[in-house]
Amino acid sequence: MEALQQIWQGSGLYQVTGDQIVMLGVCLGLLYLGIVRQFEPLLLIPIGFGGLLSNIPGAEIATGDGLLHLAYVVGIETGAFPLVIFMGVGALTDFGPLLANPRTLFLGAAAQFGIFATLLGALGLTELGLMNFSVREAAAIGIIGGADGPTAIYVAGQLAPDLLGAIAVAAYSYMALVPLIQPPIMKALTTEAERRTQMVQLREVAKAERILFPLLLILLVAMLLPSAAPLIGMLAFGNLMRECGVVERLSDTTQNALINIVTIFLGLAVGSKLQAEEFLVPSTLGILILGMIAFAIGTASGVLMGKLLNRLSSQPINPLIGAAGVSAVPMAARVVNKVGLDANPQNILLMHAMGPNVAGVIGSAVAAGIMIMFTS
Amino acid sequence: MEALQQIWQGSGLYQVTGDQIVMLGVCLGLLYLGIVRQFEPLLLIPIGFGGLLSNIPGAEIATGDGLLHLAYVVGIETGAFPLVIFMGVGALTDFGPLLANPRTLFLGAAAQFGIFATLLGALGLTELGLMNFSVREAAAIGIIGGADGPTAIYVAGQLAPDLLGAIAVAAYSYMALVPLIQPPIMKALTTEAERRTQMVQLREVAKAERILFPLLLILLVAMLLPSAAPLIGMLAFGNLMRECGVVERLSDTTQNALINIVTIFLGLAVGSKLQAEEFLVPSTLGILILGMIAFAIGTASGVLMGKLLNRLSSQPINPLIGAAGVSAVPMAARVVNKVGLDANPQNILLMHAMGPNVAGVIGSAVAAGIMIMFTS
Amino acid sequence: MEALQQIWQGSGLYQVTGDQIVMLGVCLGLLYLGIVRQFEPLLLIPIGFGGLLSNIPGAEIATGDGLLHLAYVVGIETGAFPLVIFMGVGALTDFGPLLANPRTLFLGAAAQFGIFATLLGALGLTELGLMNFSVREAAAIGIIGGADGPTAIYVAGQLAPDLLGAIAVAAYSYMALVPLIQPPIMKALTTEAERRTQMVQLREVAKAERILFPLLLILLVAMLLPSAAPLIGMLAFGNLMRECGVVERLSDTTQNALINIVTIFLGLAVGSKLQAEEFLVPSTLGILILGMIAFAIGTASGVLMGKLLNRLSSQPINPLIGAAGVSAVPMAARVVNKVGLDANPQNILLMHAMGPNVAGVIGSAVAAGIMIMFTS
Amino acid sequence: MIDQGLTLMLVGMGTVFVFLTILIVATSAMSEIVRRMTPAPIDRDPTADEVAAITAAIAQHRRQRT
Amino acid sequence: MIDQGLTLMLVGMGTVFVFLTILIVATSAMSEIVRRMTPAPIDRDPTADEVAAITAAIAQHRRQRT
Amino acid sequence: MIDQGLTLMLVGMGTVFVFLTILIVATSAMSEIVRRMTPAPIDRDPTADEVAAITAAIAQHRRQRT
Ligand code: NA
Ligand code: NA
Ligand code: NA
Repeated sequence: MEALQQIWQGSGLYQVTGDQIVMLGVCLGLLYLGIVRQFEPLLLIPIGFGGLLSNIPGAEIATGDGLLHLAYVVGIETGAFPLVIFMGVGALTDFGPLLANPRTLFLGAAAQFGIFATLLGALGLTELGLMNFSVREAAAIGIIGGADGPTAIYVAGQLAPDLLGAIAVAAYSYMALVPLIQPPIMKALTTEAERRTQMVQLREVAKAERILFPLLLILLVAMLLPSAAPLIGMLAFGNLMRECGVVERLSDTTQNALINIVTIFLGLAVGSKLQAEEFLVPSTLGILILGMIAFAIGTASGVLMGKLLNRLSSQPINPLIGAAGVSAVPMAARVVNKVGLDANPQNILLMHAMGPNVAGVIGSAVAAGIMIMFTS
Repeated sequence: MEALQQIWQGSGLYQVTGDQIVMLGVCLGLLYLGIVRQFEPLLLIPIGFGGLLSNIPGAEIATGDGLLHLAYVVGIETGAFPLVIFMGVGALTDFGPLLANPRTLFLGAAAQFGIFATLLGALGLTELGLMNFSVREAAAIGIIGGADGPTAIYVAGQLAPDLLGAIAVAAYSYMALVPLIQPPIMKALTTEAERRTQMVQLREVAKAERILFPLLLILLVAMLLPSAAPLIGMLAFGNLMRECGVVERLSDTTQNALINIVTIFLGLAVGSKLQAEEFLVPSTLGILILGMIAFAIGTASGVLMGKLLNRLSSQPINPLIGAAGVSAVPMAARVVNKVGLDANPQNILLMHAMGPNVAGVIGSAVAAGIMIMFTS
Repeated sequence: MEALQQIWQGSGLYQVTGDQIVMLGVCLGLLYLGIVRQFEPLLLIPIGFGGLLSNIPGAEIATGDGLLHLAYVVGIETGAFPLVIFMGVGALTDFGPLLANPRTLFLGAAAQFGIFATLLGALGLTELGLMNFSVREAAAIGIIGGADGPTAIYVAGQLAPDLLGAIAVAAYSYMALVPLIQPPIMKALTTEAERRTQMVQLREVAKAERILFPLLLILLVAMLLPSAAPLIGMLAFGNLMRECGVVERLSDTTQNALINIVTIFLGLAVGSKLQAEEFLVPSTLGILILGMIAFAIGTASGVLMGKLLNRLSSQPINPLIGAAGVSAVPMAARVVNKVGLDANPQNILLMHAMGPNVAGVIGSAVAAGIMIMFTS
Repeated sequence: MIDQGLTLMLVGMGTVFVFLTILIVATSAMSEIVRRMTPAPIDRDPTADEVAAITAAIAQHRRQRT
Repeated sequence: MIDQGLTLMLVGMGTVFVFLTILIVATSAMSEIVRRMTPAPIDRDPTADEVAAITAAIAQHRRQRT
Repeated sequence: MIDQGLTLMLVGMGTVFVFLTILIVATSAMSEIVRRMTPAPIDRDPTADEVAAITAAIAQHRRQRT
């Protein structure tokens, strides 16, 4: 009888709290979004399942010696997982379109306005007494507007580990929601004629340019903004392995086995931050709302900068490609392409949008460096 | 001269103990079984070689800062390696046959009787003064009867790290010996007519069933037996990645690079527990004998449950498939198929035996959860 | 204004030291050698880029919690990375030519004279007051003459971590420079007639010999020189996985994903030792010069032993293959082949040179074991 | 200690059976629901009968055209 | 705190723009240098015009031979 | 210290040579044993001579049949 009682008291049915039930539902929702709606499945499935495991009452998978907590300590507290993912992103990124048209870096710069506006918004909510975010936390929340998962996780791990779960979920969810969030904003800010603008074909980029670009990038960061060096450095290293042409085996492994392994454990480790007691707090709601606003503002600033560039430039620039400046690679570029095609069936913007798209990755890593420098 | 003396005193010839020579022989024997007899080579070769390295006098590879000891501390003490392997097993497992005929879960349940009978046997030997096992140790020994390597290593790492070497060696050796151990028991407990029984073809299983099953499994574990959640959770996660169809790159890496890397280091780390002073103790002999008994009892219970199900069921069930309930995937299912073919050349039982086979994996993980809950 | 000042004081331009600028140049030079000249690109590119990151003023990537410092602590201080690389080397090495002609092991032995002569040279420079190397440091420097990257890094990590950066850079640079360093020495020490010597075709090697060789090797090390067991053990384990034919999936992963992942992080971690304050010291210059001498002496001893063997042997031995005894696999064997072809266009020495080439790997691991035993 | 072992055996086997029985019930229910919600499986291979029927239909269609 | 946020926003966006502007200038300069040093790109695909020209030349050559 | 270096050099090179000599002996013995126990290597390619002989035999066989 005592043994049966022990089983009963050890069971989830006995121990579970209402909050945990809510979180199990939320995690099943993330899995639904990943599997059925195919929203960023590579991250939402590990995060969702990790969250499921973390809310099993009494299992202690996400605390103490549990595997997910170990993954968090080893990979996220140290910053290693997001940095390795960034190396993989570098190995997977073709900077060719950016090199063919470097001015698109302005679009990647403008779209970072979402980051800083959201930082301000988070501090404003605190001033109004609605939320209670420190400057470090506000900075980490703002980075959601960078639309770049590993950057957001890296910054949150450094500046606001308590908010990491909500920030990561917001970042990946909104990146997945780009096809829903961006088009209305893009259409509201452009005229039909602007959306119809066709752009001249991109020039070819020499192999030497591709090899020198990551070196140039890291040297500039070294001289001007060393606090962005870890993120930009790993991105540049991955890209150099890709482009230099003499270490294909390292580049292949980085693009496949290595990034996949780290993605799995990064996702599970992020999931360990979805425990009910940490996640079901008012600030999570604030983060989700602020993150959405960050995305919207970033998109708008990108498009407006696109309009400005179009006026100033001798060659036509379709302002839609500014929306790709938030990053969310390659989803945002595809959305731009689709909205452009809707206005003009001859208008293939995909490659033109890849320039601001990868510029957005650099832009938000630079913004992350600024945040880290000023708040730590 | 002093230098020559130092070389001589540092040499293995000078330092080696008789026990180490015995263990070098045992490890060469494990390598022989793995390479020449092809008994579970993926594990016995790393374990055997790891044991070889661990018994080199004075090399300190399996102690202190030695690589094998580090692998043990990082991967087995934490439980990480067996859990990651279980994720890989999940990604490699097709639960289709189980879903087509869920009643075969009863066979996977019955075969776990070997586990608990052996636990009792270990405690009995202690009572008789022949051995000296604690309840935790007896539980870890019993799990050998689960015929599931990572489960046995996980439980031993948690409950009885001192016995881990012997338990792992016993588990993998007996899993390899399934083609020798099981057929006589299967034949003794069944009639020729029973063995000839043909089963109706399994129905097709929808993709949605495959995707929902791992989620159902982990939610039931969460509600009923959270102590089994780490093992079952990783199994379910691996299987969800396999079946959901939207994260092929993660699933591929889990099934290949990741499980292979972890298998190598798991094997070497287990090998570090084959050091003479730890392995050449009376309890090892007890473990080897008890493990063999556990296997035999598990096989017998599975077959007897098969006979019972056959009586109770409207559709014919070949009782041989009960023997696959011990797990030892996929060896036990192949043995069932072979014994079935011997009795009736038209009798293809392989897919029917895969159901209880994977049920046995779940069953022993559940039993492991019970052991951990009651003894820690 | 204060914020702008903070940015300026945090910038690289403000913080950079002259030494760091020199080191950034040195690292760009290593990248140039790797990418454009294709000198050992698999190592020089990660090392060079790691060095770049480590000399970014204020970025702290190679210190404290920085990723490169973590990689160093986890992988090099423990010895794990070079040992895993050695396992990969074992899985990639074909010992067939060595088994077909075991006497070539003498060539691999002779070429290690470079190691010990350099050790003596380093101590001599210290005696003369020109340098200040301890015996442990001198031993680590000598190992550069082994022409084997992971062995040099392993020994330096154990005996002289402060010199690791310079030793690794010297080892890989000179391995890359083999086509320039070796031919003049080879030609100076041999007559035209000797270089023209053709050798009889190698016999076929049975599968059983290939499987037994790594076991024989580790057992001999266990009995005679246990301090070489970590290095030789991992080499033998990798080779056993390769040759046994029953664990292809482990062997494939070891030869690809695993060795590639570890190579990347080994390189970055070595790069963390290229920080200006550690690298730009007089001893680095001493190490670079001594390393070059070690290579030259090793090459010369190998060739001279080749001449001796040719005299003593009934079958002709081209003394050029002695130069391959330094290891630097497979570059040195290719150089031998080329110099042989220059003297006699019918003279294909490649396979004959592979014997001493892999013998050199064993020889320098044995020498490493001796160094570690006598100095720690 | 034997007592503890006996208890563990009884409770353990009981729990294993109860858990797996519930899993059987839940799995069967889940499968039933899935099958009701997706009436016609669309991605299965045609059966031998269906192949025969389709072949015959095509053959007849061709005959009629010529 | 709002003040700190405003400063951070101004300085932050300013730094992002300044940095990326410098990157544009540096990248353009680098590309220009690379293109001057490697006058004729040799591994590009032929353009449609060139394909047409080559095809025509081959056709004429064949006609002359026959 | 030079003394220590000299000792290390002598003992070191000596050990390397002794170890590798023993390895040569052991390897040769192992190979000899393996080759005695497996008299006919079965999976090697036929030599040129053997190919010639087999070809001739087949040709003759065909001639005889016709
Ligand atoms: Na961005
Ligand atoms: Na089992
Ligand atoms: Na060597």
